[in-house]
Amino acid sequence: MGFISTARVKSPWIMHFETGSCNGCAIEVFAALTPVYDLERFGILNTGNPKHADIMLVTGCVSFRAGRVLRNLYHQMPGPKAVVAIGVCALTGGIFHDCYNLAPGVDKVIPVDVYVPGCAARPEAIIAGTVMALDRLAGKAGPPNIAPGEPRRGLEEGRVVEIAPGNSDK
Amino acid sequence: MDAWPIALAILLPVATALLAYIFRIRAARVLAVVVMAAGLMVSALALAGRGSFTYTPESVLGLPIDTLITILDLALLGYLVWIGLSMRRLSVVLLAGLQLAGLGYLEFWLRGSTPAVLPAEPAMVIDRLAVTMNLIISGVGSLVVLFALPYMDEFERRQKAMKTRQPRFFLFLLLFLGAMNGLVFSNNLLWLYFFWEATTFSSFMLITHTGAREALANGLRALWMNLLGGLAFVLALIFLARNAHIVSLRALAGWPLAGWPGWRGLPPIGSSPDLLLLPMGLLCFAAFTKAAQFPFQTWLTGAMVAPTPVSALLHSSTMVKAAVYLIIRLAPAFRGTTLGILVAVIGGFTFMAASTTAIGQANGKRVLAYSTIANLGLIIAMAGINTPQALSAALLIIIFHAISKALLFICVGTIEHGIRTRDIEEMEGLFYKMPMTTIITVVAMTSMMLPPFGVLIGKWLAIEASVRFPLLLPFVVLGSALTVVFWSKWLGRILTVSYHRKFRLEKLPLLISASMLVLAAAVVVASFGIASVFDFLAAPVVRGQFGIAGVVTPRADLATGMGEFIPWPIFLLIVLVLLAIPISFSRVKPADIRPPYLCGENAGEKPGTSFYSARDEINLTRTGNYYVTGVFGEASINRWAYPIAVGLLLLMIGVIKP
Amino acid sequence: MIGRTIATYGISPLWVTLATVVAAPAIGGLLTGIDRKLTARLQNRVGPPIWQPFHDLVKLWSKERITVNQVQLLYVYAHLFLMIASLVGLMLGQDLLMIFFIFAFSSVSLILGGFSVRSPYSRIGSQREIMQLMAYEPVLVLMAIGIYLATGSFFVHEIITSGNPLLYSLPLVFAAYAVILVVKLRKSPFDLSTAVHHVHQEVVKGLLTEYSGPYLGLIELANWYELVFLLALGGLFWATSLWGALLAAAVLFLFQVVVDTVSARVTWAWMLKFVWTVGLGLAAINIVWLYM
Amino acid sequence: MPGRTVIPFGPQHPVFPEPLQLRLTMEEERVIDAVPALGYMHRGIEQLAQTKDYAQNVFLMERVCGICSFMHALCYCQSVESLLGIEAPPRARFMRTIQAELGRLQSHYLWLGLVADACGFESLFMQAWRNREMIMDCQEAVSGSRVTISTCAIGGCRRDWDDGVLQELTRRLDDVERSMDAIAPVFFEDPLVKQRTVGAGIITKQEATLLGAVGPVARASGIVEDMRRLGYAAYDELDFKPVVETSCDSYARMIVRLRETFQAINLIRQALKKMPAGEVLNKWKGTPEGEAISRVEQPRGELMYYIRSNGGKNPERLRIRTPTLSNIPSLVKMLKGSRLSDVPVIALSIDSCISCTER
Amino acid sequence: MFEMLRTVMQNLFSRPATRLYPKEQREPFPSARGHIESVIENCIFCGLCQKRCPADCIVVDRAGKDWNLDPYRCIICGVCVEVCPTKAIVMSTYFRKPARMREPLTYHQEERGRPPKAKPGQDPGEAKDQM
Amino acid sequence: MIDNVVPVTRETLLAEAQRLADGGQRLISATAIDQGEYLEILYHFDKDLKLTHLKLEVKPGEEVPSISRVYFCAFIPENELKDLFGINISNIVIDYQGKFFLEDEAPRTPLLKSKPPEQGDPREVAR
Ligand code: NFV
Ligand code: SF4
Ligand code: SF4
Ligand code: SF4
Repeated sequence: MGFISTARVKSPWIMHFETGSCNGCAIEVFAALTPVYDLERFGILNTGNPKHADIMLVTGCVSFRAGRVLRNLYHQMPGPKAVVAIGVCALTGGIFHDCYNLAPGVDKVIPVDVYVPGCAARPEAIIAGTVMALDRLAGKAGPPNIAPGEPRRGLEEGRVVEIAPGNSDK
Repeated sequence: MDAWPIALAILLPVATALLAYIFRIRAARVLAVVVMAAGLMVSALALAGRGSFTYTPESVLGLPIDTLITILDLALLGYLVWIGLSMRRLSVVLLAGLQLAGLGYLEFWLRGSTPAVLPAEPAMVIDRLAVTMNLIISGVGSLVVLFALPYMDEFERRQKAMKTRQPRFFLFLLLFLGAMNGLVFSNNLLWLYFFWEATTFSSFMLITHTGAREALANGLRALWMNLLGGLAFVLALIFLARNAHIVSLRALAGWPLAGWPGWRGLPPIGSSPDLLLLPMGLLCFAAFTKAAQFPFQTWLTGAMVAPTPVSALLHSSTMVKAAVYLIIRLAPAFRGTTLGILVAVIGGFTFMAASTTAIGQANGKRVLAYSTIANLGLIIAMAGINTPQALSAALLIIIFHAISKALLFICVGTIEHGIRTRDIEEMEGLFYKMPMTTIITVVAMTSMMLPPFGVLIGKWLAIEASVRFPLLLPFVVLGSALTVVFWSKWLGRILTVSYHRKFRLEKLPLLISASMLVLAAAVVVASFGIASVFDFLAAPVVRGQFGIAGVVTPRADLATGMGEFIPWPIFLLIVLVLLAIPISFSRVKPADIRPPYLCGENAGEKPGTSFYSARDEINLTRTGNYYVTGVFGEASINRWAYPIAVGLLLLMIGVIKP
Repeated sequence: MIGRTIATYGISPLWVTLATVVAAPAIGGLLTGIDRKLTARLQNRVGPPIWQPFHDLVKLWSKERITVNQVQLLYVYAHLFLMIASLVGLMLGQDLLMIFFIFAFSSVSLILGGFSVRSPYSRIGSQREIMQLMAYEPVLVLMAIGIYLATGSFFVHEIITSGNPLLYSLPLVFAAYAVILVVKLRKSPFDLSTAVHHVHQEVVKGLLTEYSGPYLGLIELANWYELVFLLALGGLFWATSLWGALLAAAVLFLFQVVVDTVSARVTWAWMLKFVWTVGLGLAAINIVWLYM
Repeated sequence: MPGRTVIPFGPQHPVFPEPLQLRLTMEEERVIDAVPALGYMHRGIEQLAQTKDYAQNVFLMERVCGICSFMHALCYCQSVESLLGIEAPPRARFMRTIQAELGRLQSHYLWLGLVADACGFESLFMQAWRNREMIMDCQEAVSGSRVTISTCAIGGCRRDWDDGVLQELTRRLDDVERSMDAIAPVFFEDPLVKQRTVGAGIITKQEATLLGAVGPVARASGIVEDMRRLGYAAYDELDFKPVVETSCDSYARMIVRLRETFQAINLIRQALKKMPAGEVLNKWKGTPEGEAISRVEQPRGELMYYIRSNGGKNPERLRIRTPTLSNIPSLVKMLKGSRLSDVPVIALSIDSCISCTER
Repeated sequence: MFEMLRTVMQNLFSRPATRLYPKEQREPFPSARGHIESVIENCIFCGLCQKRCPADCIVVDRAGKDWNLDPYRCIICGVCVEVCPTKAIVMSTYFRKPARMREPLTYHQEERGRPPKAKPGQDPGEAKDQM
Repeated sequence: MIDNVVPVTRETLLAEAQRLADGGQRLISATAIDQGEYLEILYHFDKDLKLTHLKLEVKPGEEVPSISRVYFCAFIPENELKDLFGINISNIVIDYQGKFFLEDEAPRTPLLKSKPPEQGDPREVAR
């Protein structure tokens, strides 16, 4: 690995966004930051600000309102960036996949690099998923996943990121 | 003849004033003012090029000048009494009347058998200090007057004035210039007093220029406060004439000099220097009122209702400087006395209190006013302790403050006309509306608070000078720290550049942009060449008084022996950073510009400024500045500042009791 | 330290400048790493490796440069350059007051950078940073004055060679400096204007919210210079021996790390009150004592 | 004269673990108006529940919220049980109590950490969460899962515990209590924490009733209100007194929760001691009919399930009223007049849980 | 502050609480619900699991002898494990490892006794063997 | 079955609510149940662990007065009912106009079994 990709891999800053579900996974993301799991060992900082983040951890089943926010936040992250969807809610909607206020699945809104299943995903799984997403930062991963179908509406001009493979590699 | 620059400096503005008043044609006025500005600059340069000299004009049109001045003086005071009567303001009537009486007493009772002119004591002394002041008055003053020409047109358009009052405006503005030049040249205290009152008078006329109720009220406040100082001045004159037979500034300042002739040829009487403390204290008191030191600060902040050129010229760069000028003149006499320390403390206290108050102000001009008061306080403080370094600091601040502050006022005036308000809160994103003005304003503000600009170097010198004066030190330290606060707040606000917008250079009248650019250039050049400025203007004054300069300029910088300030590397750095502008502009592609962080809810046409909130409504974000009015508001400051300031003044009066 | 070396051996200022510019970030980065490691250990965690800050910096520099407007970069450069300038000034033994003014300029440019965008959090951060500036600036100036009174000079190189360690005559000023060090480094309890490393802050990242990628990297770099500057300033209190200076700096460093871990954030009003009473008070008492 | 500041506080904001927006209008940093905007986490569980059968709904209800998940299931099961007219066996009732208290314990610990974080006290956050991991281990030991423990079922509990589990639980509880003793004084006494919390977000007793405050918010305002007094599960056989404080501010709310953690340990110990042997699951048949209300005391306060059934396979209407929903009016009230730096502390002091609120 | 000082000092001189995952991995609790796996050879395609699954993530294709599971929708409740009459579904104590793709699993019953086969590209394995 | 159900009409609702408020009752929540022909709204109150319910039956589209002037906290369930059932509740203290939980993309009145009333989408009206 090159000098730069080493640094990228060793210093992935994360941001967490909960898009509306039961919080179980969100709390597990928090737990992963605390002494027992200590994500900072990997150089990970929880920045809480898309402009500083390299990896976005998304939990929850993407309600309509949260989807709007989610896409906006993704747009504000500087590349190279990766997205880790955590919990089955964020993957497919999980038990909520039939609910009326959501278009389940993070990959319907933004490209996703790693899927961490589980309900709730254990902190260990979150760590493993985050580590997996580092490949994207190192430039080694293939194109991220986008769910097929129409892009979601309700996103105004100027905020829409074209969902296309490789977008997050920019 | 030697004296033509002096005559030019005093009479040219007066003549132009009368011309502008009589011939009410705009073109003629513009032409006359431009010619006058050129003339003033020439005369100032001519004077600057010459060494110190003295001059005593004998008579004008066969009338002895002494008499002429007496007559004018009495007329002026009489007019002021009349103003007081017609506006039903008892304080003005009383104060002007008392002065009239005092002056009459001085002129008619105390005058000996025959008025003998004193060949030994010249009426005018032109030394480096006077030259410096003259340069400021004629240089900065002319630029401000030039700026006033287009400004007043716009001003009257805004006011929807039926009939132009510009002739009256320029009459007083230009008369003031003449008076101010006269003031700094005068050595005869009676002359000085006349010019002093003349500036008070024109200040009043200019504050009340619009005739609005607020203007009248504030004008009257300014008038009575200044008249109070004038009364102190007269009392000092009477005391000096009666008890010490001194009527010359130089004599007073140089007292006790053996063999120095007193008033009207009589030897100065009294053997103890303490005797002179009373008149000196009274003169300082007069200076405090004119320099709007706490507790008299309200007249100056109130004077901000006047059109901006007035604020720029009278209420920041020149007229109020007359007060500190007087104190600097007197300083050698009370050096090392308790009076000196008290003067320093009062100045220092004002410096701190005014800087503090400025934090709580949202009105641009009031911020400028408080900053002016603060700087005057610092100058007075420096004059009060009067060491070589302190004097150098005072002089440097006078020079640089005059330029920067005049520039700032001009900028704020232009901004006010551009965006129709002087509220700092409304100046957000100014860069898009008036890029040039904004940049110049930024330069001006930076020059008020940051290195490597002159005012800050002055403050640096002031801190080093006050190290040995523990009573003054806390004020200076706090004041200079607080200065940064209100400037950076304001600066931040006008520098806000919002997301994704194009801008165009604004169109400004030639005279406005010219005066702005010249002053801005002057700020930068003078700060860069601060060593030369110091060597040329300040060092001779200091050396004249102390024999040593106190500050040396070894490497194009200022060194005091305790420390050294090298401005040019900082300039170099700034240039380096400025070079980054084109780079940064070229490297940022439009796609790289993303909306700011609004917790993910950016919305609307301009995603940078609005966000979705409850009901998916689109709301505008805004961020107000912090003024912390509970602590820094005028009311809360005055609660403690007034008692302290009054207490200090009383203390001073207690000290000077003969 | 280095100032003395110049004074005694006459090393060219150019070399000193170069050495400072190169060595300071290395030291500063390492110290930041130690800081983070130590904080983690105090919190019963393993924490990142010590050289983590360098990874962070390289990564930040390699990121896509996105901005909110074109001029942001300007303030970053100004902040960085002026910060370097103040450190170099210190190392060259220049006038302490002048150094402080340049230092203040550097802080002001960061504040202006925060103001320059129409982003509420960044501007609230800037407002708070102004409050911090207001809190520590007088103490810094008083400290310079105290040092002058103790040594008779504002020149750092003369202060170093002036005999007794300053700590003997200025113990309370040293304490006051420790307080404002925490303010200046924006560490808890005074991390008001921006959050230092993963503290959750009500103003998000305050001042730094809108900076990202390379620009943030430059600010980080400036922070390292700043850390070295501030610690060197602390070292000045025992500048008679190199070990003494290092010890003083180390004490300050550990102090701020520990204080950072054991305290909650306070409000800026409280900070102002605290620093102006305790900080200024300590410094003032010490200075009055020097006058007597 | 000071300029107005209008900012969005959230939905993505580092101090909020969940999306919730407060539109704050401030003068300097003094909040003069706060308007909450919700809807980021609304899924529509009430509607989804109408399409799933009674047994499946247990798992759905658990996922109303991952923090207080067990008691959602409990409350739902109780409501269905009362529709069916059955009761859980005694052992199951004690097991339910223990798990409910474990849930309360971890929820309070989570909150204590968050509030420390909101005060800018990072190490305290870390300590609290490190201790919370011990409770999570307890939960995992008894149920096999950390968050959504899925142990409750209509008619009792899904799985019995053997003695190993019980011993493990007793042992771990001691660890938890020991670690708690170490940091409790920090919350109680640390001057800076007090400086941030004392006097912040005052809500008086009268206001609390009218604003519908429940749980620790109400109890911190001196209202003795605790649904556990209803005596569901095994609470009627255990000895406890609701924790009540009277200073009405964020500090009081913090202290209420802190004292409740000790109370929870005590309750678990009592329950472990008194736990009878026997069946844990009552089998049931058929479809319930009618309407029922069940209320339990969640970590954040009173949770109410209203269920109506018309004899079909699925409930006709399931209404979930969660405590945070009731506490948000208090939050709006408290935020007015506070300082920006107190907003996180106050917002957290109601222990807002948006996933519960919006369902 | 001083209360906290004591705690942090204790922390400094004691071992960090961190479990060094992935270097050290804790044995899961015996009752842990990690993920479900099918023992497809036991399946009789009764469809009970599909009917009772609360997350609708099992599709039983009786005709094609396919047992489809969307592991990325499964909430690991264990109901299917409980209801399966032939113990054709087992609960593993290890969590399912993160993946780059999100596709359902199909278990196809070739004939009884043959090992299960997953679709290419998919690894229903455990996190344990990943690191 | 639940006890203590007090039937009210749209006219008496406010007075009843006020009476309960004066009696120190705490509002728990409001529940709506779609009965096809009409909507049943239950307001739940509690005092000392004892529940009281007000039961109101309204036709779709009928205007219901808000009790949020009596109980400020009622604005939350009322906005919720407005969103999910499209009940036309007037004079809510903080009225989210049908955008409390749902935004434009979400379906209208998802919990209403029948067709939504023809009075127009409150969200449209708000815009
Ligand atoms: N306690 C609790 Fe809940 C419930 N029900 C509530 O607001 O946490 Ni998510
Ligand atoms: S995956 Fe499960 S635990 Fe995680 S958020 Fe969704 S429902 Fe909650
Ligand atoms: S319940 Fe068991 S046997 Fe029946 S289909 Fe499912 S896996 Fe096969
Ligand atoms: S574990 Fe639960 S969710 Fe997963 S397949 Fe089985 S029944 Fe469905």
